[in-house]
Amino acid sequence: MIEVKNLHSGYGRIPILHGINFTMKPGEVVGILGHNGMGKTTLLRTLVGQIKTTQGRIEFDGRDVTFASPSERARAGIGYVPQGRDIFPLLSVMENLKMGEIMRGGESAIPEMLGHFPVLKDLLERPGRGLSGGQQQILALARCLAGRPKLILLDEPTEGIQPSIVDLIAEKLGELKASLGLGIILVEQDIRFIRQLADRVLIIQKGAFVAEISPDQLYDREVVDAHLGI
Amino acid sequence: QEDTIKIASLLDLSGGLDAAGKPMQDAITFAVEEINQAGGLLGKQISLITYDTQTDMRLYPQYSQQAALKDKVSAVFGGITSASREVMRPVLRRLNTLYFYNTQYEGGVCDRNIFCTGITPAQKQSKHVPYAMNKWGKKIYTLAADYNYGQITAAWTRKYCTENGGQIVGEDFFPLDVTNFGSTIQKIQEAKPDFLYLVLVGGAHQSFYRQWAAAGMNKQIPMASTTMTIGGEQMVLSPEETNGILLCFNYFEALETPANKAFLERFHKRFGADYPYVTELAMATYQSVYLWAEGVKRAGTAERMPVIEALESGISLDLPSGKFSIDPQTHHCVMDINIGQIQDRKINILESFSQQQPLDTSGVCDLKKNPDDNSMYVIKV
Amino acid sequence: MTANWQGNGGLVAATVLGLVLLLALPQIVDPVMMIELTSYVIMAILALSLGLIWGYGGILCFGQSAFFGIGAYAYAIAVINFGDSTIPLLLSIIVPGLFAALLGYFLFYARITDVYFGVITLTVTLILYKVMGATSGSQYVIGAAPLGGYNGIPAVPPLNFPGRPELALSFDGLFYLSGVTLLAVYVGLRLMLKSRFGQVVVAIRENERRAELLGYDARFYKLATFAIGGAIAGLAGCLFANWGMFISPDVFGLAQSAQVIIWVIVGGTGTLLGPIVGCFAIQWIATKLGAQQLLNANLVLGTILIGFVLLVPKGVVPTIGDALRRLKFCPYVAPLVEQRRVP
Amino acid sequence: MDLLVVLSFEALKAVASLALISVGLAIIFGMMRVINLAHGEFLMLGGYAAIVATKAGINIWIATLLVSPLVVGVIGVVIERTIIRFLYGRPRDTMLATWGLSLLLVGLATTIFGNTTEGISAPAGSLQIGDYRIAAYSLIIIVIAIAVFAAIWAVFRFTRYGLIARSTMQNADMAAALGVNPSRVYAVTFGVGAGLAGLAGGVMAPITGIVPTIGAAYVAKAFITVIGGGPAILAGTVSASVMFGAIDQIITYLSTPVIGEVALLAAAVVLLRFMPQGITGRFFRRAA
Amino acid sequence: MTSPDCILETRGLEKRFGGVVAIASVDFTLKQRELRCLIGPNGAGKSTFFKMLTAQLKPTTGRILFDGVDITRAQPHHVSRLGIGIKNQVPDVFNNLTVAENISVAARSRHGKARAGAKGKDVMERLGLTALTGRLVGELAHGQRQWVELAMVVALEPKLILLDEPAAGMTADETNKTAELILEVNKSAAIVVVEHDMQFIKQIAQTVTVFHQGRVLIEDTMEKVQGNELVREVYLGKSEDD
Ligand SMILES: Nc1ncnc2c1ncn2[C@@H]1O[C@H](COP(=O)(O)OP(=O)(O)OP(=O)(O)O)[C@@H](O)[C@H]1O
Ligand SMILES: Nc1ncnc2c1ncn2[C@@H]1O[C@H](COP(=O)(O)OP(=O)(O)OP(=O)(O)O)[C@@H](O)[C@H]1O
Ligand SMILES: [Mg+2]
Ligand SMILES: [Mg+2]
Repeated sequence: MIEVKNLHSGYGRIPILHGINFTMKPGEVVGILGHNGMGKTTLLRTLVGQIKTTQGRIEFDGRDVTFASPSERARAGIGYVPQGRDIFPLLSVMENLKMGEIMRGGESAIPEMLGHFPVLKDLLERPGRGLSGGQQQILALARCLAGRPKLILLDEPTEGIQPSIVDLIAEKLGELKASLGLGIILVEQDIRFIRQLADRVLIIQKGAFVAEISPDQLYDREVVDAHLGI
Repeated sequence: QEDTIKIASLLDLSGGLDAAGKPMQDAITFAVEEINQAGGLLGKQISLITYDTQTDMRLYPQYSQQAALKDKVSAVFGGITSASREVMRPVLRRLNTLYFYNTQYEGGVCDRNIFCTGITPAQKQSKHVPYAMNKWGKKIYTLAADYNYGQITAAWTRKYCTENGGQIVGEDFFPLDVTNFGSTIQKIQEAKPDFLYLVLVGGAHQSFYRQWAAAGMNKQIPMASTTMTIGGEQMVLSPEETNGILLCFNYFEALETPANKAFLERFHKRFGADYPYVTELAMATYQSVYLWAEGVKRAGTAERMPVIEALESGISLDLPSGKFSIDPQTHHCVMDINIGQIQDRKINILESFSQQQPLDTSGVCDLKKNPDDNSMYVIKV
Repeated sequence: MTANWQGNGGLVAATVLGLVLLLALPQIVDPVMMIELTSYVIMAILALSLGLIWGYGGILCFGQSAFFGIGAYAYAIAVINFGDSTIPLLLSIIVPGLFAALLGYFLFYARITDVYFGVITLTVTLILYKVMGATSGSQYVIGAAPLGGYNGIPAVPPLNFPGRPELALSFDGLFYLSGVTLLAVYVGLRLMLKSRFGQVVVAIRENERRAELLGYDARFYKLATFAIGGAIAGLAGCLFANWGMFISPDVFGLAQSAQVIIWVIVGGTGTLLGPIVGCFAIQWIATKLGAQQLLNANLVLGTILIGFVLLVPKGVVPTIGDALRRLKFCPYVAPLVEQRRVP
Repeated sequence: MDLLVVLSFEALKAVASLALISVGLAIIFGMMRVINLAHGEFLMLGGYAAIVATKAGINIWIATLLVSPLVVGVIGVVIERTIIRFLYGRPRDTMLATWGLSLLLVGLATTIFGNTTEGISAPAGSLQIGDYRIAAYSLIIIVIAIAVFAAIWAVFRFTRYGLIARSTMQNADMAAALGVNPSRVYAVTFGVGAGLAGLAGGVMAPITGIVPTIGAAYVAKAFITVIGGGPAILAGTVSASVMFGAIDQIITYLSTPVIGEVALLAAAVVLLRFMPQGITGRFFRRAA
Repeated sequence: MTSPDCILETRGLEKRFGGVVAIASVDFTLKQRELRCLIGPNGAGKSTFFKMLTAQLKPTTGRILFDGVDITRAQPHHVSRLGIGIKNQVPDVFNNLTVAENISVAARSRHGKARAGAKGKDVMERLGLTALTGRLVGELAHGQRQWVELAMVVALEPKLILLDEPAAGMTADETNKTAELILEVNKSAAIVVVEHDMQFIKQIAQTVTVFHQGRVLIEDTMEKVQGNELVREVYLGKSEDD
């Protein structure tokens, strides 16, 4: 579904990613683990096109999207839940959700989303900025899913979310993956969450993948220390 | 040693005042060309150095200094508003450069280094106001621009109005950028004057005439104006908006003198038959160049003091606007005054008064007695 | 590292360079150009004042010319009344400084920020413009000085040696005085910005709430910066009244306010050299354009400004600074050009 | 009594004019956060478009209501594509660029049209109310202002374009990540703002006359109105116009236009001092 | 009424945003040098509570006493000078200043030039920021910015530190490091920590307060809280059992 070859990118003249390579099948969930500042967010932003690729190639659904604009990629089916959520602060929750599916024809997915995340039901008329941190996080996820993407990129989706809802999100994402073949690239620090969802885990260090491990190895102190400890 | 005599013009060719400035620039260009074609002055050609002061206060002193110090001109012509004149005047006086100011203004400048060729209130309103009162009635509503010229002109209007047994039923002052006259028009209707006396200045104030007509008032209350046509406004506004306005100037294109007819013929040959209108200010500028040239001829030099003395010796020329002479006591001019009325963008002359003295200024200023005077008198009306 | 190259070496070098220019220019430049230069120098002081409060303080002031104008009027009115110029000179600093402090108190303590602050300062300036413009009637007189409305106050007496009104400042004298003032203001501000006060001011610009949570009263720091900026602008106004020998409400106009902002942006916000450079450059171009008849001056100046934003987005000084630093070819020149403190 | 009617009518007209000259800026600055110092020049261009079209024999209503907004809207899109689009998120640079643009447009207009005041006479004659006469055109201005605001409100509130535009202005990157093409949204919205400014310029032309420099008279007032209105831009612009326009007219009637204008400005200062986020800012709470 | 070993006390604290009641009457007391964990569902009012304590928001009703001083209507800088430091939920730093400058501004609020310099160095070393000193904070990754903010708060040496989700976005061992840091700083200051990471809470918890719908639901030891049915239902969820 997505194939990334020798990807380089960075901010201005500062290079951050140095040759990222990976491929993903539909319905696969890939976890990405790494220390602060190792380039996880940068990788996701490069994949959605917010940061320009300086070298390498990104193929999505058999199509070269290396130089496609963010909106083209979104319409091709890449969804993104950024770190920091990026809720539209002055739009109501309802309007935020509508924005999620604005570029997609067909039937609205909002009722379904409200079914998945009932907390949002009471907040529909509230402006985005009147939500608490965790509420915003849920909204960001629901908004992304409303667009029915084929692949979603999640940047620390559980940050600031209460434990019971973390479980809920894991459960919902698991269902969607199974039923729709949704692909997920999951940047996450919560190891339990990754383990619940990911099929495999890539470790990133200084802008490149250094290892691939299976989710079960995550509780193996030795493996984790070998790749993540400093 | 120089082979030309230099003069400078400092006029607003851009910015808010350029409607007034551009015709003046054409006039000075034309005057210089004419003199040069006729063989120049003292055997030399005149070269005209033009500065566009851009309606920017800061540029007047700067360009004055430049003209005096760098170009070393023998005379500077220009300045449109009183404000700009008062900025240029001390600079040019200090730098010993002769200055001609060619705009109608409120009177009172008293300085041997400057000659004012514009018409002043005592020359103009003393005739204009009573004429209008005779024609229309005794109740006047004055609308004036809110600066020295407007304020003082309004004061003179008040004087001549009361002297002739009239009554000022309203008086409003407008900054030069006011364009909305809605409330004022209601106020005027409430005051029910016999006519309006307008001292409105600049492009923004033109909208008064439009709004006045749009409210249908142009058919109800007549108007007299001291400033209309100064920037060729009658060519821009529609005839319905300007018909019937009563004017009073030294110069109108309609003057029947031979000198004027010949002038207009030459002028239109140079600037095209469709040149909109030779304005009062343009004519004053044109004539001031001839006065200066006459001074230079008589002095036999273009140096400042000899030229001033020559001009003070009582120069009088027959120019397009009629006989035009310098009053040595005030450095202002004695000239004919004409009353005119706009009809379909043309101005018909209704009455003429010959050789009016600048009585306002001569009441406060005597440069013969006090040659070192250097003041701008605010004349008590 | 930022702290280092703002070090004293650069400052001393800049001072020396400034003094050399000040002494050398009158020798090589013709008198008309000197007069023009003097006006640039005076306006540069005004530009510096906005460079401080906007570039460093982050206070969006659309009405810097208000303080400039108040300074000029204060001087003109006082000197016409007093004859001797010493007290008027002081008044031209104190009155606008106080006015800025009052306005600042009125606004900062109500936590007005951003465009709201900008538009209020602009409005206050326009009020001054309207009010001063409406004083042409003969009843508007302060002591011996008529306010003159739209025409303003002509024939403003020049500065004189304290206590000796007959020893008036010449054109050359005004150039030296303005030059020294500019240099002193520049050096003074650089020193101030290096101090704790300066650091806090910049920190508040970056994140006011965080600065407050660290224990700094942002309102006070902004007020102080604003008042200092106002006083400096007032001083420039006094010099300007001396230069043109007149003062009119135009100093409060929209065009004047906008110009100051343009100078600062062109030179580079977040530097002190920038406003000076921007002011000189734009004024020089405007004067040159006014002296030619070929093309409309506005048209050309507008095109230049637009081209400039698109090509030199950081402003002149930071761009040159970056280039020098990148080339690394003259380590002694680079520190002269301040680094911009805003990305 | 008649006088009162006539005066309230004048006040309404003042409110409507203020709202009209501000509405384009409400979109370009209020929504897009582009500090457009050339707003006044957009109005000026609208005025010239109407005048040129009328003088070319086009019906005056078509000229002011159709030609002006279209011409200026297209110019707006061109300007956005060539200049403004490089400057989003850089308010200082936008200020510089639009100031340059303002000078450029003034220069251009001066070169083309000269500096004399041009005008067209107000259509629609006059109305008699008791002893007083007023221009019927005033009534038309009021109607146009109401129609314009209602239309804009409906578009931004209820249409798909409205939602997309609002979200893009708040966070363009995120909107792009949801599939919106921000650069097209920006261009269209800027064009709409410019077009509305053009419309206002066209509608005001018969009243004020047009000179290349007329923009300066508008721009400060428009900014004061839009900012005084606060974050809910349409409601804000309307309420600020009502407040400022009414104060200006009433005080002008009681004293002079200068004092009226000073009262308007003073009201703006006082308003912003006590409602630091503008009139509608009261109803929004700062973000958590 | 306030006992001398009580550093913070709120009485009947309430905050409404228009119709939304974010905090509905909270009575909260904290002892000198206590370490308190504050948990609760999303939207329970934790951040709002912190913001009122630091004067970023004005309470609708109620009172806040800090160290015996009523700070209900105080200004933020005043509260800070009295000795409360906060790390907000969203990184709240000086983006266009370098890391060193950020910390220096914090340190100099309390100390003279020399001491502030030393203190700043010390804090940066302790928090492992030395490698980043010259970088602009705006260009750092999310987690790095969290550390900078933490460093600023520590450099301020407050008597009470409020940490709103300090471990958000940090890796497991960085979370450990944060926990250690908290325990160390706790030797000289009282601390309130808001977190959703139960692993982390367990590591440091002494007393835990649970907020729910703007009220204190329960205040007890970690075990008791975890065992509480209501807490499990509204907050922890079923799977919280490892
Ligand atoms: N705007 C920027 N300009 C320059 N450098 C940046 C910018 N944003 C991030 N960086 C740098 O890029 C590197 C990678 O950052 P990134 O945000 O991708 O890290 P991350 O792995 O997502 O970290 P975290 O877990 O903290 O979110 C960091 O060293 C950071 O300092
Ligand atoms: N500015 C605001 N306007 C309106 N409602 C607000 C505002 N800020 C917060 N709220 C509401 O107040 C409640 C408490 O919010 P708060 O941010 O304090 O929650 P929290 O406990 O910190 O949640 P989280 O764990 O998700 O960060 C929420 O329901 C939120 O929607
Ligand atoms: Mg990240
Ligand atoms: Mg929170």
